[in-house]
Amino acid sequence: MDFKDIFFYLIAIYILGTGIMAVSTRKIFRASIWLLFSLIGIAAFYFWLNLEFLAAVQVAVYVGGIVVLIIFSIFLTQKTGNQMAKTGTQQTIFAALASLLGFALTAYLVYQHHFGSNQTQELDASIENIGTQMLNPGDGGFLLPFEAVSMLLLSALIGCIVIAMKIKKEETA
Amino acid sequence: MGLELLFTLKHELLISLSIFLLLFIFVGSNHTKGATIIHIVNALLLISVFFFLFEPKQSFVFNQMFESNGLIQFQKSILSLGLLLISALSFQWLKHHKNVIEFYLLLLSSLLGMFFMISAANMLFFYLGLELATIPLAAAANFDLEKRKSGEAAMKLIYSSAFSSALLLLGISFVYGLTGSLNFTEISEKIPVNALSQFAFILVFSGFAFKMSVVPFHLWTADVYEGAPVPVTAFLSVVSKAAISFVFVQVLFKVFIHLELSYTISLAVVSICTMLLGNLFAMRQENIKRFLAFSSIAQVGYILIALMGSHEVAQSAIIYFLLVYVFSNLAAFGVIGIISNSLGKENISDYKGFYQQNKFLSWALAIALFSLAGVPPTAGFFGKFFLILAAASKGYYLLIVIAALNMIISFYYYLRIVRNIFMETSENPMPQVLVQPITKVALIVCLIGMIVLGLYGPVYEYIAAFAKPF
Amino acid sequence: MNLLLLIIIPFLTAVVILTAKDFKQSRSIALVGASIQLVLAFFLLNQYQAAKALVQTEAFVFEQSFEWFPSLGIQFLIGVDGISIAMILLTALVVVAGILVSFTMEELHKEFFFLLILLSLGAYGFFISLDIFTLFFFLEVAVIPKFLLIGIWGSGAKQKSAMKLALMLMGGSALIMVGLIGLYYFSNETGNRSFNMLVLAQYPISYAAQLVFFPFLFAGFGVFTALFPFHTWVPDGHSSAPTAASMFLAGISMKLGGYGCLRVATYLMPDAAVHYAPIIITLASIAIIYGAFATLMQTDLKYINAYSSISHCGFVILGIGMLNKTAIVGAVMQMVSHGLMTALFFAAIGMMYQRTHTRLVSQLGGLLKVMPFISSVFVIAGLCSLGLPGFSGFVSEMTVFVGAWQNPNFWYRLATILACASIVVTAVYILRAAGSSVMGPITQKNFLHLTDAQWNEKLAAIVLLSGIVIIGIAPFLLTDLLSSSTDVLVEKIINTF
Amino acid sequence: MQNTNLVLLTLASPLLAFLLLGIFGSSSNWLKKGAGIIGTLLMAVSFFFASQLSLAYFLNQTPNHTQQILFSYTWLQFGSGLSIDMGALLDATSAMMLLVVTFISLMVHVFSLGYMHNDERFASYYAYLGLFTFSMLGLVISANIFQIYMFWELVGVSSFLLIGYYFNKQSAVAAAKKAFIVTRFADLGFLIGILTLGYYGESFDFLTLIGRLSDVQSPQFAAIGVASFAGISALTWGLLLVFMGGAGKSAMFPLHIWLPDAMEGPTPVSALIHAATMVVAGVFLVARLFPIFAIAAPHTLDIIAYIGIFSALFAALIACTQTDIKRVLAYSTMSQIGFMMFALGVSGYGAENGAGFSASLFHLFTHAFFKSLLFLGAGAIIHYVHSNEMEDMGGLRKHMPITHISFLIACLAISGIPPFAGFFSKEAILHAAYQSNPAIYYMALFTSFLTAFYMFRLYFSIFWSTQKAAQDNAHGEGTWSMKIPLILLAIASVLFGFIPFSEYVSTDGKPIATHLDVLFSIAPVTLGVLGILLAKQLYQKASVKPQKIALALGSAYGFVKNKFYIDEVYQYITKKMLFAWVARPAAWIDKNIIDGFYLLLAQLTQFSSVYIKGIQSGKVQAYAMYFFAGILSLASLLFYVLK
Amino acid sequence: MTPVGLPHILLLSTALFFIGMFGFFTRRNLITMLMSLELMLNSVNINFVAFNKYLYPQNLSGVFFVIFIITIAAAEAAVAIAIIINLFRSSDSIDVTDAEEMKF
Repeated sequence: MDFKDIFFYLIAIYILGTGIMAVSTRKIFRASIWLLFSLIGIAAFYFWLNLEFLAAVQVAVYVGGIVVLIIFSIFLTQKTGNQMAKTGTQQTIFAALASLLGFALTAYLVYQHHFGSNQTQELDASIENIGTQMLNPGDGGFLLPFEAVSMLLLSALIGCIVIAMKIKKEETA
Repeated sequence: MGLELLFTLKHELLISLSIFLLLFIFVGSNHTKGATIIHIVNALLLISVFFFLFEPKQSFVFNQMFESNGLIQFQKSILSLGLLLISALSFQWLKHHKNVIEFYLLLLSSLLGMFFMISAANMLFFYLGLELATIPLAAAANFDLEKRKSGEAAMKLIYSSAFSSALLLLGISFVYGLTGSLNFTEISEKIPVNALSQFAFILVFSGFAFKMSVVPFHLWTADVYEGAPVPVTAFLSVVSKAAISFVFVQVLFKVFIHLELSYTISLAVVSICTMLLGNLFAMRQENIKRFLAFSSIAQVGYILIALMGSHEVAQSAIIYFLLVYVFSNLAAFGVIGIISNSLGKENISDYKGFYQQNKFLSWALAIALFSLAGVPPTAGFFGKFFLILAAASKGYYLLIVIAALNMIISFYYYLRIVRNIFMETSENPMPQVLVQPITKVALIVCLIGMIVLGLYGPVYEYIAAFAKPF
Repeated sequence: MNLLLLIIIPFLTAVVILTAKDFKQSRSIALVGASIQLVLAFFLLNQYQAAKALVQTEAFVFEQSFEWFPSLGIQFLIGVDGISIAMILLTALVVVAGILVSFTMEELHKEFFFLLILLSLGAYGFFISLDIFTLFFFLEVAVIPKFLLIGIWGSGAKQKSAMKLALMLMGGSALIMVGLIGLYYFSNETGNRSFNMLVLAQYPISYAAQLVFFPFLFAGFGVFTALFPFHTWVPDGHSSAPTAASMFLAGISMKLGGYGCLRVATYLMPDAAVHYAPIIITLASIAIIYGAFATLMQTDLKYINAYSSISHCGFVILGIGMLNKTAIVGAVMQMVSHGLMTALFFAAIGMMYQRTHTRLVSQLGGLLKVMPFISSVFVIAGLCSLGLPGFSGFVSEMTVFVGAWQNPNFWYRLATILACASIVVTAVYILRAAGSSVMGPITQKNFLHLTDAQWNEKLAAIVLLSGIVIIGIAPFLLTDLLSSSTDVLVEKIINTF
Repeated sequence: MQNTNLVLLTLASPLLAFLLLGIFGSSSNWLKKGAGIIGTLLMAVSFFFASQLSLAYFLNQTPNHTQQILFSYTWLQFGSGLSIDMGALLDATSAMMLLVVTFISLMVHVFSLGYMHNDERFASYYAYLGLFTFSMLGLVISANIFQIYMFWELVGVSSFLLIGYYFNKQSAVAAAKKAFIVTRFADLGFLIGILTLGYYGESFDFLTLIGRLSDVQSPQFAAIGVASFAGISALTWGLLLVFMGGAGKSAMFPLHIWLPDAMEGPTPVSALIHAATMVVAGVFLVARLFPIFAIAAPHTLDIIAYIGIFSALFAALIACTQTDIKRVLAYSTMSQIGFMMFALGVSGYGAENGAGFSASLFHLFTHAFFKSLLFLGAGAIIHYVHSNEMEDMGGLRKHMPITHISFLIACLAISGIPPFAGFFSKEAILHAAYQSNPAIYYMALFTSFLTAFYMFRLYFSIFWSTQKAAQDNAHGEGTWSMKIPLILLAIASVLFGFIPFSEYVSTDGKPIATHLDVLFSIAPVTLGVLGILLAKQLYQKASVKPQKIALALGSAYGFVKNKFYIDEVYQYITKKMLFAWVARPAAWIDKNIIDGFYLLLAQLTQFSSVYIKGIQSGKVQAYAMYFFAGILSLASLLFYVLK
Repeated sequence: MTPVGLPHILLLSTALFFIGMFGFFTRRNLITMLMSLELMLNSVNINFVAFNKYLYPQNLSGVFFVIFIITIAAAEAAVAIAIIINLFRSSDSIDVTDAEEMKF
């Protein structure tokens, strides 16, 4: 067991711990902060895997984008200190049962499956490489998905605007 | 290369062009009338419908991600036709909607997503197409901004679909883990048959099943259909469903071909559930949109049993069925949309004595329902018969019997509406509704489609010709 | 002769009806169309006999084939033999009569005639189809018009009846569909798949497969022809329907089932037919005797006729189940005869109902005095129903009986005796009905002012009556037509014995 | 060929009358008026041809009367070599029947001219008569057992129409229905008998059938003898069932119940159908198939004989107690047919053995005349007093002299008093019975005593006794059209006994010498006279003696007067058993169980549809849970199946 | 204890996935449900990256997939939040149990 392993375990515990907090705390604002921590933990995990670019994207998009969006919406819809309504016991039990069963099944399947390993080659996840491939129309290129996702973002943008427009109107009115 | 690529991507390019046209020319200008925009989009869509006539040869472009061939082009044309018809049928609603451009932008994006999805030969690209097809729709479902139900529908759609995407992604990640590839052909070659691969398959399957509204992944369907504006419901129920079914056929028959036993078992179970639950729920619906939601769930059940048959027959039968389904379901939604829009009535009981004042609409709705029920001479009959014929090709006769029994139940509820329209008399039946000329034309096109597709054999033969290379 | 005309003319008629301006126009168009069709049917008979005389062939004539869905082996294949021609003639007669009795209609006349013609189109198409897919197609084409005709223009609990009828018939269709698909896949397993009846007959499916799929097909068609215990749509459906629709239903539509049982189920799966014959016969004799007894308890004239139809159609099934030439010829004759007779019956009941506004036996009485023509027609229809010589009912029933008696098996004999016994019960209910509604003292004062039949109603009755009487007096006309065609059917069955 | 045309013409003229009057009678006014004349003329034509044919047959073809097929046309070809042929079989029996039927029918036509002339449905009446005559003629010339069945049914329906002629009268309709249904029930047996005989005999043709089944050597005979059901051979079954048909039409016990009720029809109709012609069809039928009965299955003849004599006695007993004159006559008809029937039953085949056969048909022949005379007389009386009840009559001999005389002649004839026709035929019957079965003979003797008694009870009550009120003298005895038939028939009743009948009609066509054994005749004639005297004693003057006797007999009298409660038994069987235990449950089952089953299916579907609605709870999270549960269960299914 | 490898990472991602799922099943607030969804997507991302890194390092498919998932997640979240806000506007609640109007 070397440092790397210990780091992994630490990161893992961190991710899971904050994740559990994020889904269980009854204060919504705190939940969002726990989520933030958890996402940062995942970014850290990417660092651990030497995928710096991915870690950066994770931080930029999730931490900088999504969580901020979430916090904004919390501000818009909620008083921060409020505790959230409690879930029914029955629902909790079923949810827990389903999740546990699912976890058990998946974990078992993953565990019993013997993935081969290919350590001969190192993953080349340099920003340069990613950039070239991203805009390459030919073999190994991801130009088309890149274009597609731009359309997706565009339409999401339009959708958000249309839905939000009404609010603006209400405010003015 | 260049011209050929243009040809390969002609549907996508045209739709993107439309999107940009709308985005850059019209969004800013406030003077443009809704009607003009609608006509322009319709014209573009009409062109897209006929694109399939210029079919390119089989080609893979963009890192083997994008596939194109005659069948795919044809499917894209069907989807374009679907949107075109929806657009024409909901002319009235669109004309008066202040966000008509945005509406088109969303639906066109969604259509583009479907084109990507159909053409996808790669899991990543497929996933992107799927999301591009879904996310704008969720936004579009919320287009009746002042209606609470619309919001609820949009919420249910986006949450359910996000949840299902998460599971689909988990599945894809396992597939990736098992094969090391995202390319469909490579996956199909490399995928092993073991517990994990089956689990991964089921996860992917559930993603498709969700979009196709297969029981028990269907629960969002009715609520969303009910709450969303009629054109969106129509789009969801017809175009979206057709698109995902097209892909599903390819994915099952090409990617997971080695898991045939698994998928056959899964299909057998879910198809029975789908037909049964869809029909049982449809029986007791009061809201006509909700009713159509369940009835379309039941229809999916028949598609599923066809999937279990031998590939050539199944593929052509399903595509044919979906083509017919586009016409029949859209005609039904068209009439419902007109009524919902001009009178605000969406309940089956509101249709009592409908025939007294609205003869054309009544016949259109009735014929659409007959086609959905599978009664000759409408094409629905042929569609259903071929599906069942396909299912029997591998000898699943028990399923056929179950399907046949389900058809009787489905017959009951379709006739229930016909009964309300023609036989019930009402003290105050719906007043005569003005039908826009373009809407009327679209309805007539649907009616002609419903009648002619079956009686005119070459349509099916055209589709069947694609299936030969399997 | 081009058989397509038989489909095209009703189609054109239906289309032209939609352009009619008022009731008079639509009914005249319908009448003209139906009359042309009647003329055509006789012309077809003539041509058929000429063709037969020319070539001594037992096969179908005037065959025409169009590719429909070649990749699935589905053709649009039409052709006729003696049996189909008999059924076509029946249809043509009933259609003309049905339109003739529908000369008063308050609303939605275009739709009414349109649907009637559509229904007849389905029947014509059914009878000329030689491809079982086409046949099935036309069979189902005829279902929806029935539903609408009953539900819109019917009386009483019309919606419920219409629904029940449609659902049960669709149930039958669903069964038929399973059977057809079984035939499709199990016949000629190495060669090209086909729904072509002639090909299917050439390559019979394996015995095991026959045993599985025969019940589907037979029961499916049985639903249409009111095979016990799938008959419950008949009473409600027939009695709720408007007069013309009742006539079509009982006169034509129920025959589709009998024809299908014979042409499709028995012809294509003779081994299974032999195997299941005892069951078929048992069900048929139950239907016959049970239907007859159930009729005794009915109080509504239409119900009486509907239940008696169950009983009479039992003879068709019985004849088919006996699997010998005489009985099968008898079954077909019974189809024709029952078609004409029951249509006449319904026509008479309709005319009476239109005037008296009641169909209850207990409320009617003495009508013979005020409307002698209608009442006589009613009595004659009744007499035909109870198998009086000189009318078609007698010859067809006797042919069935003689055929049925050819099998010395005790069980068959018992079934035949039960079937024979029904003619007594038939006499009882017919006479009860006639005795209290047409005869007896006049029960209501206002009956005295009622008028007798109009020219159109008289013509309708005469059209049907002439059919009944001609067959009754000269049955050889019909048997000559049927004989050689049944030989083909029976040959297959005999080969399997 | 000549004969063929004659037969066809004989049949065609009444048919023409039927079609003409039936179709156009109600619309054309002059047809309505002239219906009687037209019908009668056509009937006369028919009679003319028939008599030509028969007389030619009898007079030319002595001594051996062969059976000739005049023509035969395949009418309905069945698959297995069987066919219904329309043909005409001319032999002594049918020639005799042709004569009888046309003659009586003509008389009735003529009589009806007066009797029915005020009726508003005059044309229909004659149309029906035409139909009946046509059917009856068709019946007697039938060359094929199926053909006879067809005409048999037609006869039945024309009988129905004529009984129910006064269709506004509830009782007439009821009687018509009863007659039709009871005979129909009997015909069921007939039909099955035909099927059985036809199946084994491989033909429906009379001559072929008789040839095969009465030939012990033929393969068909072997087959039908071997085949059996319930220990009785198919031949016996077939013959008995055919006889059942005959018994129904001929009102043999226990299928006789329709006959008395049938008197609801117009009286001339009763004379024609229910006295002279249709009711003897059963006798005719047995006679037609007689060789088979006699040669192949003589034991069936015993059954016929016993049924015959029992019916004769039974009916005679009832007749003594009835007060409605037509009913008395009806029972007497039944009794007389019983005579004919047992005469057939005691007969053998060939030469002298076949004396019973000849006697039976002889009685049929004479009975036709005197019984129709009785009925027409009764018709005249009813026409005069407007009542059927004996109590309303009395002392009519002065008012209706012709009727009186003719009626008396008929009564004497039926009582077997020489030299009237009945004497000869009855004598022959008794003789045949005496020779073959003394038990039957004694019973027959007693019956003939009863016959004389009740006939004269009738006679005295009507024509003597004391005059009752309510007699309408306005229109006198009736028109000449009513009187002439009476006279003609009376003449026939006197003279026709002298015909040497058995020389013309016998089992094998060879003439048998008629012989009159005076010594043998003493007993029956004496008994007849005794009966008459007894009746005279009791009924010539109105007195209380009959009531006293009735009282003395007590419940036995009531029992007989109520016709042994046979009607009630039938009522019980039909209403209480068939209706209550078969028809009602059938209808109930249909509505509740079979239809209910489908309803239950529908409701189950409906119910399950409501039951599962909770799945669609509207909760997104629940949806997701179902979603995931679906995945889990599919996965576990796959793992389970694939392991 | 074996050195950290693919199975451990997969276990982590699986655990995270089902934590997210548990959250999705139980949270009543729509925003927190969205957060749970994000957790699930992230766990899938871990899967892709791990497979790519440990098993198939010859190309970058997994990493690209992750990048696109992150993008899509953002878009999805944006639309979802817009919808939530719209819902909040019309019913003044973002509790999921208040959005159960349409059922059965």
